[in-house]
Amino acid sequence: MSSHSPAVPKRLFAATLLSLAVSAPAMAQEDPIKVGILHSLSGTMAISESTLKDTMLMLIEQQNAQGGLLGRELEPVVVDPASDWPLFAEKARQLLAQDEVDVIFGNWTSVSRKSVLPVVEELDGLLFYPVQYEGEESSENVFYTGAAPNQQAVPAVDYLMNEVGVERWVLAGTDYVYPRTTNKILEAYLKDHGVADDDIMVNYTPFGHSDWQNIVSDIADFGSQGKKTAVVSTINGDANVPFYRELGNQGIDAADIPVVAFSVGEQELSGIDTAPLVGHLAAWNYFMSVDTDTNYDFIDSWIDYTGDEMAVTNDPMEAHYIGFNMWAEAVRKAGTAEVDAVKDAIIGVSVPNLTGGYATMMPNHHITKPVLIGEIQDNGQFSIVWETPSTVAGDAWSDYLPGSRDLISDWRAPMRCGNYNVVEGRCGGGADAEVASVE
Amino acid sequence: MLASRSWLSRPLRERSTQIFLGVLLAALAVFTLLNLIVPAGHPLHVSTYTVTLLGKYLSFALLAVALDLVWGYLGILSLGHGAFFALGGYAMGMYLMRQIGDRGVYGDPVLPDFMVFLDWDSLPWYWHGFDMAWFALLMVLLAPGLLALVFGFLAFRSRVTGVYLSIITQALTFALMLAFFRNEMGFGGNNGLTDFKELLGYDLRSDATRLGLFLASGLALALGYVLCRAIVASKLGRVSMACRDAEARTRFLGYRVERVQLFVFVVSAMLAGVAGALYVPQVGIINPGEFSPIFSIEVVLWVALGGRGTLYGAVIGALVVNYAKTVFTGVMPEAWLFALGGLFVVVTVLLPKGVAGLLASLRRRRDDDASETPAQGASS
Amino acid sequence: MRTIRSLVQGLLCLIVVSLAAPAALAAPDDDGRALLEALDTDSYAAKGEAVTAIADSGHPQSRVWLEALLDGKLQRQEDGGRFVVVLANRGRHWPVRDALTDEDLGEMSRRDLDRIGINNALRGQLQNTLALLDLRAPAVSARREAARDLLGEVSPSMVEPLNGLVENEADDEVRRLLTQAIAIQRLERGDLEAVEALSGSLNTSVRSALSAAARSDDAALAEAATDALAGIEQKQKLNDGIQTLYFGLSLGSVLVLAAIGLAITFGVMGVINMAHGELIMLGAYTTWGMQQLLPGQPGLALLLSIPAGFLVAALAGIVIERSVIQFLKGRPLETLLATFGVSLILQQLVRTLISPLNRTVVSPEWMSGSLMINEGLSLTLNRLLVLGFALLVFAGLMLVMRRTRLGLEVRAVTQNRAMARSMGIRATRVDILTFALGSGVAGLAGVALSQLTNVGPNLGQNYIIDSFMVVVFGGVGNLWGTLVAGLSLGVINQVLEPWAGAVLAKILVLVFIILFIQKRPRGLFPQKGRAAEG
Amino acid sequence: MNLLKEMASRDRVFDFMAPARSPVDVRHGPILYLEDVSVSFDGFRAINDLNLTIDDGELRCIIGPNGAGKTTMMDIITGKTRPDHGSVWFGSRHDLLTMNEPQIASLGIGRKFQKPTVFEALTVFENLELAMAADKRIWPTLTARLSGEARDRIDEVLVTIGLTGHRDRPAGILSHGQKQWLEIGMLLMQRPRLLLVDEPVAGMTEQEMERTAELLTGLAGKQSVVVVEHDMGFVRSIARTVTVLHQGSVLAEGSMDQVSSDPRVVEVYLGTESDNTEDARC
Repeated sequence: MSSHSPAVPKRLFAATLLSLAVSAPAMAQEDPIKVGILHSLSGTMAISESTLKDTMLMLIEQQNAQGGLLGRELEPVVVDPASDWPLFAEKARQLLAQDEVDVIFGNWTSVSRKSVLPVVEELDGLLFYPVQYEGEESSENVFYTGAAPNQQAVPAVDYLMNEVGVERWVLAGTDYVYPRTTNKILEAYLKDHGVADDDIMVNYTPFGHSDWQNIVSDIADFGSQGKKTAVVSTINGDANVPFYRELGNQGIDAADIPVVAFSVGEQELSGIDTAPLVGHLAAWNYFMSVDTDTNYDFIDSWIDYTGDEMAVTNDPMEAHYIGFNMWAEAVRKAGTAEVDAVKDAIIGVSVPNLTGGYATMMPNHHITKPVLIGEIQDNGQFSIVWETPSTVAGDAWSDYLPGSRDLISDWRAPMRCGNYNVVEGRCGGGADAEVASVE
Repeated sequence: MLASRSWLSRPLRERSTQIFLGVLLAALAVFTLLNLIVPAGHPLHVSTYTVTLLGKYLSFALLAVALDLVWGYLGILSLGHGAFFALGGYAMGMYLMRQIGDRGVYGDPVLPDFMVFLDWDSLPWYWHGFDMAWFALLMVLLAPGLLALVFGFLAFRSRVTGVYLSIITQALTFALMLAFFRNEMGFGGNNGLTDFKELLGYDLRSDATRLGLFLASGLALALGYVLCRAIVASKLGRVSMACRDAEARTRFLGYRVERVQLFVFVVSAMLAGVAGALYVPQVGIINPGEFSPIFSIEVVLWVALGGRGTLYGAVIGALVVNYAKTVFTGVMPEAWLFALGGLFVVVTVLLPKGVAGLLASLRRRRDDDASETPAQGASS
Repeated sequence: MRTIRSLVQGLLCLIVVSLAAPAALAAPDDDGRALLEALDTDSYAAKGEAVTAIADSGHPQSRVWLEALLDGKLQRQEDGGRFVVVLANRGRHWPVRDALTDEDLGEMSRRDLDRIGINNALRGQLQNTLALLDLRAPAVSARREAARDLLGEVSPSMVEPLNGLVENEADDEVRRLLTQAIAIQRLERGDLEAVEALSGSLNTSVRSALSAAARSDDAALAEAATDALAGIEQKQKLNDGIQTLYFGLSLGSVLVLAAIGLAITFGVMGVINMAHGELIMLGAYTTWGMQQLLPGQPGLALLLSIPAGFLVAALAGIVIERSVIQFLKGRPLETLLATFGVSLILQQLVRTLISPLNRTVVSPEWMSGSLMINEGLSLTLNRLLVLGFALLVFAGLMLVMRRTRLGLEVRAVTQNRAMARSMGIRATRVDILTFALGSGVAGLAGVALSQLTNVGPNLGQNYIIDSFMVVVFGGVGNLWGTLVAGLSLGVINQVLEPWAGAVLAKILVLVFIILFIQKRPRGLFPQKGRAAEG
Repeated sequence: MNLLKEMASRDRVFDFMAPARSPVDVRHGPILYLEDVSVSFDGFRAINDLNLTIDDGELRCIIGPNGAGKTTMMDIITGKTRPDHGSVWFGSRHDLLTMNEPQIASLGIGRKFQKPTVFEALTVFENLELAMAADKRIWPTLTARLSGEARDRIDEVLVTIGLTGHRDRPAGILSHGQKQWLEIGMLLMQRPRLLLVDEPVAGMTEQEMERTAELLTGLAGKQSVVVVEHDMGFVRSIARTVTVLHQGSVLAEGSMDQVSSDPRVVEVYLGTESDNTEDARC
């Protein structure tokens, strides 16, 4: 029952991958830099996460083709946490303790991140998390390259309020923490902007909900009160198709009650009959249809890598693209892949994003992003109808929640605190514990 | 008292139990020594990562033993044992959450973080008391025990058995999963409970605590095994098997079949709860996923593979399947479900008695050979 | 940056065109080009005017342009400024036609094309413009559709032409709808008389307009509108009741479809087929495959999928029966484990061979939209058809079981295997056929479900527990029980949902079934007698 | 209404509400008394206004063609099936319709099934041990230790049923006849007042049959025995009184000679006897 055996074949596996890759002959004889990839390759999340694994492998291959980093080769270490949340923690521990990787790119769901978080902090690893999330978290060891609520949800609501003239709001979501938190923030935000309680309807459904008849009919009712109504949807994954179908069949189209979704991207659309969705909205920080050369180059290399002419790109892929380049830049800057050095070096690093601008790592470990609103088209792409005039920096702590209003996060010396309370002037509980446990 | 002590100690006089305990305790000692004494980097060193992994396997093994008690000896195939496991886990998780105290990110002295950001202003009633270890440990037993008692009372009274019982146990765990996914329930919804800091004052991140949990799991497995063996070897155990093989006959002999079933079912549920409570601090998270029907069915596979009706078989099954899972998901993730699915088919079609049955029949054949040869010699 | 570039390009084009215009007087489509040029701007207000201009121009291509614009397929070449209509915008190279000459231009790289974007406001305007064009269409159905779309969307400028159209309209329904549409517009301007014209209508746009009026500062108007609304609410209550019932039956029909195959394999053969969900999934994937084989004909593909889905799932069922289940006769709990293994393998097979991603299954035209009973009550067509399909499948199955030789043999083998064999019935063959029948019906369920939900590897998982609940609740071995159980569980769920929420409703239904089984362990319609006690 | 009835019977689940086991009162005549009992399944009347009395210490044989309701009658007496109406009394004190199976069993009614049901995974000795009259509640069962006296009793029964040589073998490997005897032995361990025996010699060899006849006649007198049987030779060899059931009610009753000369019996039963040799369930 030796625990070494799983690691040995993995090394073989990685080596095979590398030999397939265009390996640069000029690379130094030093040990490779190990990049851990922690995405589910089986189970329910494999749908979304396995493409992110491929994205990482592609980025690593490209980097190696350019001579690696600091003259050292990059070696991907792929593990499969199988959409099983406790397994995420176990596999993260394996990556950090057994395989001794220098950085981990991974996770999709909030719960998997929460599961991994204590492990990454305990073993002082680096984790790049590429998906939009609910915020309310800041860790010294985690870099959030996806959108915080203020980089997606809030601007989308702004757009609907100011550009579309929406007065009545349905906040519909799947019952888990991301929609709950996002809707809490939006509710507070809407009320701050003078929306009455009666004009907000909140609804939660279970994962994979497929019978939307009642809810859609309620939405139709709610929307027939003489005020422009919109649905802000944090409905997750599989529940979306039946939801939009029901909307379409009950005769509600985007002109009547537009739906703005935060979890519907190109990849999700690729598995849907898009007809009922056309005209509905989505808010992201990247769309495949963005008309820039860097984006077209990225898409072309993705298509070449996958060999699938119809392969799509999406927002979390861009987040990995940015995260990987930031990390690589920070390693170059620090001159080493050593975690603490990279952690300090990466703050302030700017790399190009795919939408024609730059992304910068902020001291709170979130990055700057433009916010785009796109309309769904029948080809499964988005046509961009609005974007923020400049990039928005991610907030770890929302300004609209009572518990976190006074918290800020700054991981630069000398503060080094993820939840500094500006009113009380002290660093909050989590960090104390950190200090206590280090001592 | 004397009588009760004697029924509990009965298994200690059995050779099979002595061997099982001997192997288990020796393995615990060896891994502990390899972890503590052999320096890191040495090929024989067992890392804390491995120790934690083994601790997880051991808690799964205890769950498998609990399931085997009801399936192997009582003939009740519970497809919802994950529910009891998860309830025990949640009871432990709630204790661990309360231990965080004001070290959560929001620094609230009482409320766990997820309650703070969902605007709860006070602790729900069912969270009270979980700051005390004794209460939480009691709940680890009582929560699954009570659920099993109520559910079992209703089901066995109405003589819901066989396939029907299996299907409604599955419905039970499915309903609980949906319920625990609801954030209104106050158990952290999909995210569950996580970010634990310490257990009984010991830092959960320290290697010593992890080793301690590993040993605790091993001891719990040993105790659980002895308890189950004691039940199985008692007259009650024989009555259980009687219920399994000929329920009506047992009833006509004057036994209250439903009470026997209820008793064994509740004991099994409590053991499953203990397994869950040991599992949670080692993996660091408990969430509604543990309630998923698939997990419960997987547990059944462990027992089936090891050999139902032999408690040591359940332990072997749990260890083998989980070790295989660790290896497979590391080496060729896509193949894991094929392997697991294939295992289900192969075990039920070709190995209905599991590995233990295979071993037993091999042994029997050897014994027969051995005993027949001289007999033939004598007769000729 | 991108916007600036296209703005500059737009300006350049304008200059080029205005310079070139006098020289190209002879060119026939000068006007057309100018109309399109006006669209190529970043100001949505200007685009709106350009759309009006195109609609008013009466240009022969105007309809094509507006529709292409609505679909995001009206595009312009980056360099030359040629306007094109994209025929299919998937992949890297798109087939295009010239917008002005309708000439086939072959394929162009998407890098070279700029889309003329629209937003929601413009989309509304386009739809109205097209609706106005449709109001002149010869087909009555098209005119009615167009008139309905106009409810609540009429702008002041449209009132005039609409009044003219009402006078010339031959169809009563279209006239009524148009009058209502105009009345809504009048109501928005505070016209008290409009309330009368609208009272009694159940249309949501009407209710929306009246609700707005009820909040107006004009006391008389507010009062009249409130009264009218009260009357509408009264009518609406009945509709809501019928609607809830319909929702319930519709959900129930899905449950029945998913469970009915199981009622055969589990109820009749005693096999606990955990791979039942995956057989449903195979049916759904067959629909997808059919649509891949017959691109552009989703309706035909769907119809062909019905026999094909049955066959595929039935074949899979035969393979499962022969390879696994036949070895597990009389060990129901072990069939549960073995078929669970099969279900894992089938899922992973689909993930590996096809894709872990969901697949697109298109709804044909005749399955989209809804059937209008009255203005406050319409029944969604896809669900209505699924409901009908479920009943049809049920009736067919009853017929097979009651009226055919196979049905007789199945019942004989179920009741006394040894006896049936001695009477010359080949029990093995009957087993195979029964299992194939149950599996095939699961495939049919899959074909229907492909129209309601995602087609992906997890499809089956979502239905397996529900299916077992329905069969057990209805009484094992009783097809009628399955039908009644499925429909009533659907209705219970939908009645509970509005006040309990979707999650709690589902939990309550499960708890209800668990308790019900305690009370009546053999379900709604138990098989009574000693045979059942077995 | 049904619910009320059910609740009335359900409360017996609790020990403290159940009447303490009291001796069977046979001073006023029969040990078992069925009056106007009827039950139907899915519209089929399995038992139709059945009246039957068994005296204390009597050995009674019940015969009847397939579907006559013999097994259903046993189900009703032992509490497995509830009749639609009628009354069933054990002695003059115990209304059996208000009790469940274990309660009826502990009153002293033992039943042997049509198909021999012994606990195949347990040894012969363990089978008898479980059957032994004892405190059968959970905790006493869990902590039970076998006393020397009990051991003797089991060995005694082992001798009676002739299975001493198979004492420690699993019951599953016994022959068909041996299983039948073991089951009778289990009934004996219960010390019953009334034994219901369903087709004890089905599938037995001639010798086994003789042995069984001895066993049963040996029991009569100490216990009341009701035997349901098809084998006419066997019935003739043991029976003093025979009851013929037909379509759920008593057709004739008396000695074997009386009954077999009754023309109605000849018509419905004896005439078709040859068809009924291989009946599995009626």
